Amino acid sequence: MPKISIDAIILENKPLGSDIYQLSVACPEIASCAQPGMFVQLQINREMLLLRRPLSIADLDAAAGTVTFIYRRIGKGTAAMTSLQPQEKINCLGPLGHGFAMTAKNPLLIGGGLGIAPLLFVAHRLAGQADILMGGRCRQEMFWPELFQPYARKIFITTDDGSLGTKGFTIDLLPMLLQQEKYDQIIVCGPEIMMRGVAKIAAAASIPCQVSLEKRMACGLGACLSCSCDTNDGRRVKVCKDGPVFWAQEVL
Amino acid sequence: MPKISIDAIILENKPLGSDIYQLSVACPEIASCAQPGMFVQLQINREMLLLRRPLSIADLDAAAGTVTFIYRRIGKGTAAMTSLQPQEKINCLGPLGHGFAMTAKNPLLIGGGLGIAPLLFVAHRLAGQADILMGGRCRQEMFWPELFQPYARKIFITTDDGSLGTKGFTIDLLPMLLQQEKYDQIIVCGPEIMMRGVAKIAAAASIPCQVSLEKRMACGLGACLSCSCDTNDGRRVKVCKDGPVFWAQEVL
Amino acid sequence: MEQSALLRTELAGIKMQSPVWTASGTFGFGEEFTDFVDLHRLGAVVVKGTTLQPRRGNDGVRMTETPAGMLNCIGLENPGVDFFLNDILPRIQKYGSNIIVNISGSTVEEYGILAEKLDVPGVAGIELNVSCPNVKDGGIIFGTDPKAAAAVVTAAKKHTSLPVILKLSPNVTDIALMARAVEEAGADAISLINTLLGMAIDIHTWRPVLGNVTGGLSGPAVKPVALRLVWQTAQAVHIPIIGMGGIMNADDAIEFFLAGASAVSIGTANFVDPAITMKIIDGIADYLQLHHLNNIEELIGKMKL
Amino acid sequence: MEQSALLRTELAGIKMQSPVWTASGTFGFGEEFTDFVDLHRLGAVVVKGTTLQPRRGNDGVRMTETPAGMLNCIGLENPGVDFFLNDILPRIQKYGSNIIVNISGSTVEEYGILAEKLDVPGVAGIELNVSCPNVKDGGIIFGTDPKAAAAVVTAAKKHTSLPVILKLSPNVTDIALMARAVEEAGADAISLINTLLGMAIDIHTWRPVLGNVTGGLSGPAVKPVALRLVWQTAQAVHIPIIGMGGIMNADDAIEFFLAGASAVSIGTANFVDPAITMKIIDGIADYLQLHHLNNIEELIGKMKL
Ligand SMILES: Cc1cc2nc3c(=O)[nH]c(=O)nc-3n(C[C@H](O)[C@H](O)[C@H](O)COP(=O)(O)OP(=O)(O)OC[C@H]3O[C@@H](n4cnc5c(N)ncnc54)[C@H](O)[C@@H]3O)c2cc1C
Ligand SMILES: Cc1cc2nc3c(=O)[nH]c(=O)nc-3n(C[C@H](O)[C@H](O)[C@H](O)COP(=O)(O)OP(=O)(O)OC[C@H]3O[C@@H](n4cnc5c(N)ncnc54)[C@H](O)[C@@H]3O)c2cc1C
Ligand SMILES: Cc1cc2nc3c(=O)[nH]c(=O)nc-3n(C[C@H](O)[C@H](O)[C@H](O)COP(=O)(O)O)c2cc1C
Ligand SMILES: Cc1cc2nc3c(=O)[nH]c(=O)nc-3n(C[C@H](O)[C@H](O)[C@H](O)COP(=O)(O)O)c2cc1C
Ligand code: FES
Ligand code: FES
Repeated sequence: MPKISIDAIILENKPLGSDIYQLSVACPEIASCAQPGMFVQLQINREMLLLRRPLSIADLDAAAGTVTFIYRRIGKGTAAMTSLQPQEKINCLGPLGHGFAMTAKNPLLIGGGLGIAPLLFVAHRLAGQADILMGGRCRQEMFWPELFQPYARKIFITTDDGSLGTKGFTIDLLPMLLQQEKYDQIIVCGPEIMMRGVAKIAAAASIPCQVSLEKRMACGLGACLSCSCDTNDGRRVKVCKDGPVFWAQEVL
Repeated sequence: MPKISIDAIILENKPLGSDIYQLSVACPEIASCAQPGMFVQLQINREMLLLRRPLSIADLDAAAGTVTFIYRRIGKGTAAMTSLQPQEKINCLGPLGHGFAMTAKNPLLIGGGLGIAPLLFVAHRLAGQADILMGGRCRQEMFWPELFQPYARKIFITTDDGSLGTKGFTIDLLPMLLQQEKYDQIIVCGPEIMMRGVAKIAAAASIPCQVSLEKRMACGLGACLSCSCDTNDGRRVKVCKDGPVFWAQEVL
Repeated sequence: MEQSALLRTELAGIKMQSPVWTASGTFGFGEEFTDFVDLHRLGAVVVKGTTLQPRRGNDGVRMTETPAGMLNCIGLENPGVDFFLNDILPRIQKYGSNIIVNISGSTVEEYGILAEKLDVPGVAGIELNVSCPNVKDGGIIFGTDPKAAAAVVTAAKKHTSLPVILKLSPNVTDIALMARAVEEAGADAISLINTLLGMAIDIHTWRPVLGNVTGGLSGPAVKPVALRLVWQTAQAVHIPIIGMGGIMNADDAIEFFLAGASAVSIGTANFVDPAITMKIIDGIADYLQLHHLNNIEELIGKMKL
Repeated sequence: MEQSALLRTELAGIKMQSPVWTASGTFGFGEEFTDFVDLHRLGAVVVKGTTLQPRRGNDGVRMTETPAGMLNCIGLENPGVDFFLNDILPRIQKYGSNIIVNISGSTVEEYGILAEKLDVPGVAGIELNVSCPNVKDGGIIFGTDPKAAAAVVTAAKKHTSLPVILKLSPNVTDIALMARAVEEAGADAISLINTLLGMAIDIHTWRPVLGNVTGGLSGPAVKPVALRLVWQTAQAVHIPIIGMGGIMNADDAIEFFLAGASAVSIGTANFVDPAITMKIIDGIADYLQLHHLNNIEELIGKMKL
């Protein structure tokens, strides 16, 4: 799939929750070919920011030629992003990386924090075929179910404080879900500790599991080696190029 | 006069001619006390620009609390300025420097290029009491007469190509003007070569002459010595603090 | 805890309201900033580089902006030490902040003479500039040769009872070597970094932008280099360090404390925001409070490896 | 004149389509950029630092942004010279650009062995990295000691018929000394600058941001320093110079040519815009045409003092 670097027009940049924003851009070139799990390197022309910032594609509309990102304001770059206005241009480099293998018939998606974002695109593609288990700190952070409503089959929710769904972590609820339903695959994205936990449970239950890794990135093209990581069979891979999606047993 | 550094709201930022823009900001603190000839250091929060950019006050409305600048897009900073939008904030540090001594009864203002900008404020204060002689390259660059109309007594124009007013330079026309009218002072701002020419003619005619110098500036407060210059009596002065206005015989 | 108690500290015997100084050449004599800064809250004001004779500095363009930085080649313009002592010092003393005089000599002896002349009430300390990149005789040799730097310290110490701070140049292969040499020679503190030597060329005229061809790079661009040098120096010596180079906010300052600086100095940032030192002081106090620290000392050199 | 004729040039016997190279470690093996770059138009692709044995590089965070720059501590991760020769070189040769291999050794002998192994068709030259700040044995001593740097050049020259380029570290007091030493030892060209040694601290965890504590600073922040070093080097030696450090556009490149570089190398800018080298090449051609110059040679070292 050819990568491009192109000025996209911003269509919308609105808050979804506290410190979480949704950015939509008109970018037919990327919308026409990107796959779930891929990401884009966005250039933010503000202040003294030099490098691009990687964001997963949270959704896209190939027909309309639009791409959507969901991001958390965490540091200088994402803070500057919140001030972007509709009609402004933002340079997009993508689509980058390898997406999820979309081979499952009956998968369970598991997301934590902003790791839920790329799963939205997965659910969209699987069009009602996938269940999603999502975890967050509290009810206020859980604007996600509404976004998944049109795409997901069943939605399971855990919150740390029990203010929405089941109290606890996603991995607390997972064993029960695996008993209820014969999932043929797990696709997980979120904090590394959560992905490790899920991968362990999946391995025990002999369910194939895909994970999406996150590393600091400069080029996003496999050239700078900022994002190298070890595989379990002793190879060195680049998260930006060989990932960000891997089979759990490859890298965890 | 106390200096302040304050976020002003941009009211307007519109092109006046090719590569020349007019920027107006709401800044009552500076509008209430600035004098003609003073300048402001503007902070442009774009790209990797670090330092402020000095611009003369081209006009102000103390009652409305607004300050106007006229600037030429010449390099990175002024190019970035052209993208500023109304409602955006821009930090203004000012009013800086010493303005023109406003003691003349019947002065002739002489301006070349963007040096005409601060003279607009002078003409405004002198309310119909001053004539202005202005020089430019061609008719298209001469949007100035319209701006001076409400303020100036007589307006004399020279253009290099004769497409408006008299063909030639301001200093070509100056001797004739000095014969026609007994000016008690000349106030000149423009390229150094022009100011030198004017100062020489003024000295020959024994007419006191004020000039406004331009030097690259970092602090604008007299602290960094980027803008030092020699006086004819062997002193070192700072253009930002001891100027930008000087008597011609002091510095030329 | 009250802000002032959190921030009060001492360095080389100099009692300070806060560990935030202003860097020589970027803050004039302090009086230029009184509309924006309560000078009394600063740890010290380090005044413009002073020489025995008045100097007019370099001709031509003296300053140009670079990405996240600036180059300057002011060239030590100053009215000379006698004018400073007679005309300026009496005027600026009233602001009640510690005044440190940054001095440059063409010879080792000149540093001694300057140190002696400045040993007067109202001067809190002397900073030896052995690293001005912008004048031929401005000490650049003293700044890159450990023996020469040590000789300058010895000369200054012999002629003054004031604390003597040696300001190191970043343009060296081995900062630890330099730092140890000046510590052994008896310096009371080390400040760093002075500017990195840089240059810019005008592609329209094919001439150097700066009147002096090369100039000193300062501002946020140099911060990573400055922080590394402060950390390396802190590993090498026991005397206190005044860290500087590209500090733009309290977070930057905290990094320098963690790397081992006992005070920080603010330079180029003063041009961007003349009130920046006050904001940095407030920000440091907030940080200390947030982390339940009682004093800046609890941060100094505390980076964990 | 046609663009290609304007830009075609030669350096140390290497015939090039343009004087624009890509800097080691920032352009992979070239193949990562084929969606954006016509590799054939580049003067040369300098591939990632290669060592005798495969290396996995440093652990922990390897990259962090700084004002107008970035710090990296990749630590020479690479698959080793044999893998390069057997698996990578055959694959990338087809793009038809000059391939220069950047090599690092732990000993002088290793540089000789690497040079010998790489003396194969398809490799256009060898760049000796004696200045990687990110590995303990990565040559940093060779990069700061003129004798050691000269020894490395001698060893490489003895074992290869290919042009040998020595890449200088900016972290030295006297670049001219280093440059003259490697010229005397027979280097065919000099490239500079490698990264400036820098550092960043996480003020929340009190730990260094980078896994290797310090890292190499690159990007526009360092440009003024790089340009000064290239100019100083051009004054000191007669062999050609490949200039780099923070070049982001054609204007920046022109400055390096005027300062005395015969070619420029583009590093960090590739991360910002993967097509940047093509834009720089076009921009240089436009500049030459605008100034009625027939070849890049008419710019090299033409800064007027
Ligand atoms: C493939 C990939 C996909 C991603 N998708 C999303 C997404 O859909 N939504 C979202 O909100 N975030 C996503 N991230 C993380 C996002 O890139 C970072 O939060 C962002 O780059 C931080 O930029 P900043 O300037 O705000 O933070 P900075 O000021 O640069 O740093 C703040 C903190 O963020 C972390 N950080 C900085 N850069 C990165 C980086 N490149 N990758 C990871 N962490 C970093 C560091 O811990 C740092 O301390 C993704 C990251 C990757 C690698
Ligand atoms: C007191 C004062 C009042 C001024 N008033 C006006 C005004 O009313 N309208 C107006 O258009 N311009 C005015 N200028 C000039 C204006 O400040 C510069 O044109 C502007 O700073 C250039 O910024 P830049 O980033 O676009 O150019 P840069 O990219 O920084 O440089 C482009 C070129 O502009 C020149 N230049 C750069 N900085 C300065 C500087 N600080 N002063 C002078 N020349 C510089 C240099 O020759 C340089 O080659 C004034 C300057 C001073 C000192
Ligand atoms: C315009 C200017 C003038 C300077 N003059 C001096 C000086 O006279 N003596 C000196 O020791 N350092 C001088 N410096 C260096 C600063 O004191 C400081 O070491 C350096 O700028 C790094 O800090 P910064 O990045 O915060 O500016 C000067 C710096 C600038 C920008
Ligand atoms: C991520 C990264 C990796 C690098 N790896 C190498 C390397 O392996 N060998 C080398 O000689 N230089 C290496 N460099 C230095 C660059 O080749 C170049 O000298 C430096 O980055 C300055 O140029 P720039 O500012 O244009 O990036 C690396 C630089 C970066 C940013
Ligand atoms: S980000 Fe550059 S190799 Fe992955
Ligand atoms: S601009 Fe700093 S002294 Fe004038």
